[in-house]
Amino acid sequence: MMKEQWMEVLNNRPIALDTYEMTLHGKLASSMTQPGQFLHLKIGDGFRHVLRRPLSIADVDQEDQTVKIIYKVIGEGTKWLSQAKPGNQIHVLGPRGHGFPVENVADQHIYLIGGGVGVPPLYYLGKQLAENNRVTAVLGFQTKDAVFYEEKFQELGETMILTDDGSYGKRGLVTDVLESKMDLYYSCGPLGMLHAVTRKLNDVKGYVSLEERMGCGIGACFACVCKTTDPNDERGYRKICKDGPVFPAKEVVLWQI
Amino acid sequence: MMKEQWMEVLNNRPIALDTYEMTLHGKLASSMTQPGQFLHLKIGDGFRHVLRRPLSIADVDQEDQTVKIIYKVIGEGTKWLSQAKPGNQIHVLGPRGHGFPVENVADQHIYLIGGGVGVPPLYYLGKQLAENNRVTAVLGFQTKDAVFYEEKFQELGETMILTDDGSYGKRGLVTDVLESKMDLYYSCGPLGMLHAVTRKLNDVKGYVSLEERMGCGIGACFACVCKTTDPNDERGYRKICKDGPVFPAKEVVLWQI
Amino acid sequence: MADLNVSLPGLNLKNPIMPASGCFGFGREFSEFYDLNQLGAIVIKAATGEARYGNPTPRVAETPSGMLNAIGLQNPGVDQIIEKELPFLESFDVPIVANVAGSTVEEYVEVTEKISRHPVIQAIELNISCPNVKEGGIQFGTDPKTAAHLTEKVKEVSEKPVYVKLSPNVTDIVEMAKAVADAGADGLSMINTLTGMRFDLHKKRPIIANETGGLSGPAIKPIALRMIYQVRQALDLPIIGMGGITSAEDVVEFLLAGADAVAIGTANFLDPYICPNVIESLPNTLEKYGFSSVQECRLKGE
Amino acid sequence: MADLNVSLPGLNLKNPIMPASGCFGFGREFSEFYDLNQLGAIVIKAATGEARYGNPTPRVAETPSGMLNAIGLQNPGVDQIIEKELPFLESFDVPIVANVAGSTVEEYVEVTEKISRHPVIQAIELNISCPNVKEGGIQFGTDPKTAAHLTEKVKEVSEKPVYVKLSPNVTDIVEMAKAVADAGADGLSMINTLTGMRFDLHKKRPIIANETGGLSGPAIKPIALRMIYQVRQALDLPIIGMGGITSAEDVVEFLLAGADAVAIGTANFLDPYICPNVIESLPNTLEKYGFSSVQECRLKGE
Ligand SMILES: Cc1cc2nc3c(=O)[nH]c(=O)nc-3n(C[C@H](O)[C@H](O)[C@H](O)COP(=O)(O)OP(=O)(O)OC[C@H]3O[C@@H](n4cnc5c(N)ncnc54)[C@H](O)[C@@H]3O)c2cc1C
Ligand SMILES: Cc1cc2nc3c(=O)[nH]c(=O)nc-3n(C[C@H](O)[C@H](O)[C@H](O)COP(=O)(O)OP(=O)(O)OC[C@H]3O[C@@H](n4cnc5c(N)ncnc54)[C@H](O)[C@@H]3O)c2cc1C
Ligand SMILES: Cc1cc2nc3c(=O)[nH]c(=O)nc-3n(C[C@H](O)[C@H](O)[C@H](O)COP(=O)(O)O)c2cc1C
Ligand SMILES: Cc1cc2nc3c(=O)[nH]c(=O)nc-3n(C[C@H](O)[C@H](O)[C@H](O)COP(=O)(O)O)c2cc1C
Ligand code: FES
Ligand code: FES
Repeated sequence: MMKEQWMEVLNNRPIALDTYEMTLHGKLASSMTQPGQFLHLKIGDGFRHVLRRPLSIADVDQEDQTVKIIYKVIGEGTKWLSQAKPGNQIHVLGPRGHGFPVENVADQHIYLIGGGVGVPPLYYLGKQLAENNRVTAVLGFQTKDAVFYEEKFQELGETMILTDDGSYGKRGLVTDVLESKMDLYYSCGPLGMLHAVTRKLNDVKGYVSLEERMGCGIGACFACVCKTTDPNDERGYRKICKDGPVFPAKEVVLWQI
Repeated sequence: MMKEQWMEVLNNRPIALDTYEMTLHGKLASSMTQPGQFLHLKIGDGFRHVLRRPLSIADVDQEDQTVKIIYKVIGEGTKWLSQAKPGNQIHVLGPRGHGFPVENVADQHIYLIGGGVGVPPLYYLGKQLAENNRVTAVLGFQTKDAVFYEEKFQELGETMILTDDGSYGKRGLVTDVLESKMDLYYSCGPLGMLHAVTRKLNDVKGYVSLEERMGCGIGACFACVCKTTDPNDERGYRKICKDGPVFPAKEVVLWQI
Repeated sequence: MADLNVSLPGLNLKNPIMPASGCFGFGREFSEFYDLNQLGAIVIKAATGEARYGNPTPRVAETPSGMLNAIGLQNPGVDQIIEKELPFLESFDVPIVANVAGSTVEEYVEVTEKISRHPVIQAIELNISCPNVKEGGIQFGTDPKTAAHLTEKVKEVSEKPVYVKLSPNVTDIVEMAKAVADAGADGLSMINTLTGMRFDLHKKRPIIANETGGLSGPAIKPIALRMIYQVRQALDLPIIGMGGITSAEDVVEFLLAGADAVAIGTANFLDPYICPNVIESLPNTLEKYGFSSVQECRLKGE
Repeated sequence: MADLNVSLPGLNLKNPIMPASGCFGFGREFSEFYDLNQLGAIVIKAATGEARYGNPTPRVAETPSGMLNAIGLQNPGVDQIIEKELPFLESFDVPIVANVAGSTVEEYVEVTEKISRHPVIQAIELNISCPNVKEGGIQFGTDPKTAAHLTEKVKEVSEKPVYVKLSPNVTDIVEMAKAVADAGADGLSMINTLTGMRFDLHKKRPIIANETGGLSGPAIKPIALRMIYQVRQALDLPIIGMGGITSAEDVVEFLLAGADAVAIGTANFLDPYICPNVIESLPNTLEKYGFSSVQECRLKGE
């Protein structure tokens, strides 16, 4: 269950502004069945970069043993990834964490609510949900050039694109279009968005996927904790890398400091 | 005159125990006319390795714009070099320093005295000297498997190989076979060998090439100094990276600390 | 094959490699990667008197060949650790070192008293140096008198040998080492992290919510080696060395500097198998440099 | 284009980038790579009263993302520097900062007196922190009283503003900064190198002949940023920041931490063009993070 492996880059291409889709191949792919889990990737040679980078599983093809990740170039790690060429090997630890619960979810009308690079894990999730449910995707991006995977989501169900600057789709925030009469929602994106979404859909059952800077990525270092909402919770915190990154929306505190 | 450039690896192959010959291609090669100079190579990406590695020019082909270096795998830098593949780019600063004086050297019987990875610069030197002089090479290695370039030196003149353990050629040290009745010698190798050679050939004019751990490699940091023998020398020291690495045998102190 | 055994106060080690405190939790997560019985010892996460939530996040940041952390001693408190974590560790045949922290002398004493009684605990590592918690950490670790007083009080109650873990954020590490040695420390553990900072260029503020954090990883290796060497010249006390170890070569370097055993921290994050990997390659590495045992290598440095 | 001008005591800089002392000699070698007029300023190699040969070799060693050096203040002495090196620097339109070192207060005073008179010298950087020379360096840099006394004496004779270069090898950097500020320092320069060590596994001894050396390069960047930040919170004095800078992003980070200008040392060795490259990319980098000038970025950190 705890696995690490070199995976081979099959493809690595820009799909939007500063955003790349990388296809990795390797046996590890066969364990990547749960949407919302992440891969923990080693950057570069040796120990120049002592921390791995967490990136969500965006899609998996079990037959080909391939997994797709979609990442935005932010700093040194993602820049290094963006320069990888087909044939390069990348050291991967994963799949890590607990993803979106999908078992026994059927005949529901479901929101997939994503913001920016929070969108990728929703795609693999949507593919699984769309089989037995009605799926509506609400995806927010900063600007037109940042939009990706619109058509792929359209294949799964109704898809609304919003941009902050109105350069594509509707102008505004995802919360502008959300309605409460849904059965279930799954959301991934910046903390501010998640916070707004959970408030707006207060009466709807939902799951959110959180981000935090990680040390170990396996639950040993306490770098990635968040607080629980229940003051009587036995521990009072959750580890995002291990207990999460996906939590029931009501379980964790989204707005702190 | 101060140049730096990406050069392309054309070939990188083991030629002896832990010893590789790398062929680099690039415009920089055209400035590499002086034997005994060195290249200053960047190791890896970014600033993980803040110091460049000095490696002697072993051969140059002006027509093809290629240069050869021969290096022994010692630590992280040379290990990284040994893993370079044809097509890889390596950042090179050079040629650096002052090499072996060859101008106006003609009709002399000359020793080329090398030890281990001190042998490489003597090959490019020998090629230039052999045109107008009689050359005798005396090359010492630790053991049979460490020997390289024997045939190439034989093309230049008489060549004696010695090994510490007697597993190839004559057993012993280069000084065991050196004779004083030569006109000139050029030597490169471990400090202990250089010291013994200069003592044994005390009456012969000679040049030695020195090694020292370098900071800048361009004469700015004073990491690589050695003392001069003349107590009245204006400065009292020489910078190996800039004034050297080659010095008249009598100019610098070879045994200190 | 080179002999890896090391015998230190309270610790009979089958090899000199142990994961460092705070980088290995209480062993559970890593036990899913490999058999913990391979380890020389395990240093568990700091224990305090009561449960602590620690600092706000972000708690870590990357730096060149290193990282900053400001976890802030998050732990379930000594009673919960004894009740819930130590039983799990009992199932392994590996000496466990308990890292003890606190905000007051009384807290340190209380925690030591409780945890040193537990049969699975073979030694105490006194964390006088955690620079992240404002209410005392810095004081204990940087003032020789305070450190000595704390050591004395903890020694009075400890049922197991006490290794004092020194902070490198001091002008004179030898003075600190001597102070705790005179106060009765059975050994030293060094070094803890150096205080550092990084800034988030987008947010224009420190990356770490706590502003400063502790620097660890290969970046600090030369500082760790220097401090161990200086202390070794001055004192005979056993030293558990740490700071940036990532390979068997690094271990040899620490032994030459004067360490008797070593701990590996940050490197566990990049490579969860680092400890067994280093243990596996240590015999060959020792032999490559002409040593037939850890002991021989350690003495060579003198 | 973002405004790069910075105005500090004695130093009107067209940009905040200068090569750090000891990593640039007296400029000659680098003048063969690029036009030195591009630089904000140049800090020349330490000058002492008499010529010094320095330490035995090896004098440098590599460490992860850093290096150790123990040059030992090799220099031709202040008189030769004035006679042979400064005339060359006169031909450039760049402020020159003289780094002054010594083994006694008298030596510092003598060197400052001589070199601060030279018209090409715009400021003095008082190197109280070089940890390599046994006969005094460590004292000056780690004891606040001694540092203050030295600063006072040097200020008495200096014809140019004096920047005191602080050593990071101290428990409390703010205490050191305050001491020299009270003694009249016009500015601070920080940080110098951290004392470190590496061992040669083959030779079983320290790589550096002097045993210990000063750690510099990206590895120490988080420590430099932390110290600059702490001093900036406590004092208003101008700070020339340094320690591991290799990019325009790093410069922005140092400005946010509280530095007014920066120096680049070790990075010159790997990339001789690093200073002009950083200067060239600085305007765009500042703009990328929303700043229209160095000044604005610097103030944002407050
Ligand atoms: C569970 C999880 C899933 C994620 N999935 C995706 C994804 O599918 N696509 C995507 O583009 N991004 C994703 N992120 C964010 C991604 O991890 C960061 O953008 C990335 O680590 C930045 O690395 P860098 O080296 O380029 O940036 P740098 O700023 O140079 O990184 C320095 C350090 O900070 C960490 N860091 C910086 N930003 C973040 C962040 N937002 N979250 C966590 N760590 C950060 C890095 O991991 C690294 O340790 C995810 C984050 C988490 C926690
Ligand atoms: C002018 C000159 C010419 C040289 N020519 C050759 C050659 O043609 N072939 C060859 O195999 N070797 C040559 N050397 C030695 C070569 O530079 C070192 O073996 C190499 O730098 C080791 O690097 P590393 O990273 O593998 O070792 P590491 O030990 O990991 O290197 C760490 C640091 O120490 C330095 N270093 C280690 N050993 C030496 C050494 N012997 N001399 C100088 N610096 C050292 C490295 O450059 C680096 O900065 C030459 C050295 C000099 C000074
Ligand atoms: C995330 C993290 C948490 C740590 N927590 C503790 C701790 O609880 N107690 C302690 O004494 N040291 C703690 N340390 C310090 C390490 O035990 C070790 O001394 C230091 O990191 C240097 O070793 P390294 O470079 O191998 O990581 C922690 C280090 C890290 C990186
Ligand atoms: C080889 C070398 C020589 C140095 N010589 C001096 C010196 O003479 N005087 C001084 O004040 N600092 C000296 N320093 C310290 C640098 O000026 C600088 O403070 C330090 O290296 C940190 O910056 P960096 O990480 O950019 O190198 C030297 C540093 C190096 C690497
Ligand atoms: S990253 Fe270490 S516990 Fe989550
Ligand atoms: S290596 Fe810097 S002067 Fe020679």
